[in-house]
Amino acid sequence: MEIRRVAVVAGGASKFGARQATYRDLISEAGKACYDSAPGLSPNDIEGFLLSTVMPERFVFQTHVAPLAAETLGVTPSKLVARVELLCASGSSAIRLAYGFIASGLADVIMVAGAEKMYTPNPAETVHHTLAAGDREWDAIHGLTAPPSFAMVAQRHMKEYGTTKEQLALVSVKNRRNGARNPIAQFRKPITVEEVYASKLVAKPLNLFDCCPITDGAAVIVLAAEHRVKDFTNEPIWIWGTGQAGGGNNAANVPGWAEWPRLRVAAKNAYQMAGVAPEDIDVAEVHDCFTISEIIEYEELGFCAKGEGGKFIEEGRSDYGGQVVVNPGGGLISRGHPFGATGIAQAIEMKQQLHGHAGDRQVPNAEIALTHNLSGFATEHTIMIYGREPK
Amino acid sequence: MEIRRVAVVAGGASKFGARQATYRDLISEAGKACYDSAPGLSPNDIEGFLLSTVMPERFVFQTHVAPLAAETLGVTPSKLVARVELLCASGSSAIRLAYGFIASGLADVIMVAGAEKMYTPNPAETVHHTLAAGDREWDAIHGLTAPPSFAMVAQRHMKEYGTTKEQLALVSVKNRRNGARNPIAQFRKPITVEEVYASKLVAKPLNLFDCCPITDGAAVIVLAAEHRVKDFTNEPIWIWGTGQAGGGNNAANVPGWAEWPRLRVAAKNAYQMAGVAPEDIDVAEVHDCFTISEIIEYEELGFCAKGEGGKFIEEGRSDYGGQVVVNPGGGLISRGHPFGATGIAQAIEMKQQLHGHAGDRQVPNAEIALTHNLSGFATEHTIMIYGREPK
Amino acid sequence: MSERMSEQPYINTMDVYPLEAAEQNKLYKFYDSLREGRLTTTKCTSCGHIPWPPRTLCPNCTSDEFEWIDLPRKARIYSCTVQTAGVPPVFEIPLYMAMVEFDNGLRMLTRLVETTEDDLEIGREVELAVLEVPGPMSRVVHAFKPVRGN
Amino acid sequence: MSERMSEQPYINTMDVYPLEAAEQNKLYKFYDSLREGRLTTTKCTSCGHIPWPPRTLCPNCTSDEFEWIDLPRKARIYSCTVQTAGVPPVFEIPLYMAMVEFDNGLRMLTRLVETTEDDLEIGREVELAVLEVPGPMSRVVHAFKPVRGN
Ligand SMILES: [Zn+2]
Ligand SMILES: [Zn+2]
Repeated sequence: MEIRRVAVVAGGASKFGARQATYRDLISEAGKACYDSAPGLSPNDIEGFLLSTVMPERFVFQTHVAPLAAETLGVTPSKLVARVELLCASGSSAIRLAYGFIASGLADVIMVAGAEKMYTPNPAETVHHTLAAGDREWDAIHGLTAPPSFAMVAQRHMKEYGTTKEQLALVSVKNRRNGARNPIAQFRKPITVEEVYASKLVAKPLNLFDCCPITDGAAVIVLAAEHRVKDFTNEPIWIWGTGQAGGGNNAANVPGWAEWPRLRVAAKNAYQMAGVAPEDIDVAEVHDCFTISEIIEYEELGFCAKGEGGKFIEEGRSDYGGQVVVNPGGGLISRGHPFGATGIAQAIEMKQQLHGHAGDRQVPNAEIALTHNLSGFATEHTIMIYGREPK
Repeated sequence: MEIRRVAVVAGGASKFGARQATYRDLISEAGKACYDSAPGLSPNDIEGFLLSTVMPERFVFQTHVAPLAAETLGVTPSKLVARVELLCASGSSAIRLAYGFIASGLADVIMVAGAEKMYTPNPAETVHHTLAAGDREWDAIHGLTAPPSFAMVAQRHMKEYGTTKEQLALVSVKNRRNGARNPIAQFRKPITVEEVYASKLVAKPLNLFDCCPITDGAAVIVLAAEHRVKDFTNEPIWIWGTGQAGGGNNAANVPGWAEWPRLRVAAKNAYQMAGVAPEDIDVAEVHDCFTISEIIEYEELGFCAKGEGGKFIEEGRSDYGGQVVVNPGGGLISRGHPFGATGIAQAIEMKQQLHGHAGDRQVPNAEIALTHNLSGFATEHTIMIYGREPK
Repeated sequence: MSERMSEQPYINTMDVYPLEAAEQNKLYKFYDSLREGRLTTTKCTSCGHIPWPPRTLCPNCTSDEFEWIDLPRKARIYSCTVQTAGVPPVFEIPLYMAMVEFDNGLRMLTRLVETTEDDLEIGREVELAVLEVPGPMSRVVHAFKPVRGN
Repeated sequence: MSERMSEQPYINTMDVYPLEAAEQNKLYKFYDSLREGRLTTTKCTSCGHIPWPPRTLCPNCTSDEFEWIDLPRKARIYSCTVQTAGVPPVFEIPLYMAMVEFDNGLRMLTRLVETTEDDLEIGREVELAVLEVPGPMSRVVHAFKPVRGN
């Protein structure tokens, strides 16, 4: 069956970081940036509204957040309103659902906002909240949060494939260097491998600079059906393909440790739908929640052979001038990771890259872009493939 | 544009009530009932999975709930996995998003589960959580939860249209009588108008029996594209139309009090898409969170003229033998209202009614059904119209 | 195993009142003004739109520039109720609430204090009251009370 | 205004441990057995599937009938780590965690207790330990500890 073509026609984000701002302040700031990105766009154009967000119920004692965010952004939905959550991949999940809703013909113009306010007065309380992410009854009772989860993944990958601590550190060095050129990034100072080693040990083998930070931030994009695209922009990016696959939430049932088979499924479906191969991707934003993640993602996305992710970063093949520029916006490690906003921020970075608006972090001649967003114990994987031209 | 036809092919719910069960226990119970409802259905058939749920982050200290629920139900999603929230209308919102995703061609078979575990060891803590539903920073600081919100709506409707306290009570009497015949209902004992009056005053003019209870429960359905329907059931119900419209979250900006204009928008869109008029609806499950709500819904859904909702119940026109049987399953007032499960339970009731499986609460010859699910200060309205035959 | 969390004197997760200080909230001036007995909101300097609640983004013209203006101290009840059962544990029964309307048409949900059921009448005139939020931080919350004949 | 919530001795919202009693949890027998020093899970009486964690619905055959079986007391470390910064406030550093694997191939995430960094080795044999959960309810949680030479 023929599917309606859909494009991202506008996008903007708040500054990411430890912000002196409320949840709603962040949404307002990102909304402003989104409206400013497409001068023809007004709140009245928006028919549907999805909000991607994870834990406002705990972080800011607020639920029913989609109507609140729509109201904040001046939007009165007439065709769709809901909040979407898939932990760290909430943003990409919301984009996919909006895409499906437009592709089906049920709406033409949908705004997708993502937001998370993670800093609370007591940092320990924020960390405590993250226990809710794993299987609370069977995993979180042991204290399991993200850093030890991915530390154990790293242990297995190092054992099975000889990945080194230096290779992990190089991911952080690259992404911090890229983020230094991204105005919205939380961290804007390049670092060295030695500084990664010197940063606090969090969970062996991961040091603090192997980990993405806690972040406040919001990001907003607008998707439109093909016949509406020109009303808003001359610089859309088109959804060519998407894939998503899940493997559960309990750590014991994770399908793979050094291998991430569910990422392979999601990638295969996305590539097939887009009619492209891994080597066609010019630029990618992938989910570097921890340095080990990006290395495994090189492999499972097919950018290199299985087990050669460490070598891939070492040889500069994910850097400018390499095979595919990965995380030019700084990734989660440098831009920061406000859970619900990350997938949306990835899309915005791709829109800027495909239209030459990425300033001194511009990837030359980028035409095809991929975003990868994961959640849980690396069990759920969500992929979007965008093209500068309609397909 | 031609839209793919989609049907509900399976559905089952847990017992609703104050349950000696965890969040996951409830989901398991509803999943069992859903699988049992369609003997050809196995977990391996499910490509996509949406979970509708509101506050597991507070009620059970758990987020990333969609993968957890999928895993609990034996489902390994290969095409879609996410959680959907729109407070009390989360269930219908998830059904709509799944519908769009299938209609677009992105997936063929999606399970939509809804769940809420609301009882906590300290009942005051559960009530405290509900402060998160309104605009926390500007409304909840005054103590605003649902009962006083709808009490103020009732005050306006009584003032403007002369609606009486007895008319309110009659809604509860009807729905308790219906729920008494529903095996999953939380309350299974009919009550009288006098008992409504004698129940504790909650927020003038609403007594306890004018309000839906706090409820634990889960419900699960499966949606399938037309070419897959026969693989699962000979008794599908078909989505003929749907509408959703929102009006924000802050109480001050509610578009209407005695009037609910956003419900009118959602209803108009749904009727138009389905090609039916209010008088074509044989049976409906509508959002009777409070008795006043059902009365206003009669009016805004077009079952009667504006202001005549009180008379509509008084004359028995929403009861068996009347114009349209409203809430044969007992509604929220009798079946109970586990936030995320309610919209799904409404769909299940409609499936049973349209295929003659509703036992001694069966509406004779029901062919066209409507569900209405609201959220917030009656600001967001979500409507589904189902037919026994494909349209 | 320790249980430090339950020894915390302040638990943000359980706190219904917002953080009001400049380092937490771009609308901190609302609370600063309220502390001085003034009820304020934002006015868009681009299109003049006056919203409630105050906003950092204009829903009308998407400008993010605004000034603070004072709202009238008096309003009238548009609808009201008293909750006598099932109130959240940080509040007490009877809990009086109203939607009030200002002369300029703006509406606002509010608690009613220094009141009785006799005052609960649509059209009744009420005036601003400022309450202290109990707890470790110095915070305020607005409310209204019936205007009494002097 | 009162602040009763913060005086509550027990706040479920902040409690990472599940409610374990029969009136709260269909899997209460897991905790009853654990209290007796036995680590158990469910076995589907219809298809024989043995899952971890225990379940009230079989993901394999969708049956909801099951019996309880004992798991081995010993397992081997499949992967492990020690967290030395950023642990949640109800836990203490160093926090040792491992994925352990039983002879039957079943895996389980667990805390490691009575251990040091020297024990953190893939393949290391560990055995069941049962910990009390502090707080007002009598609750238990499972953990593992390294098997020491006797
Ligand atoms: Zn303006
Ligand atoms: Zn089985």
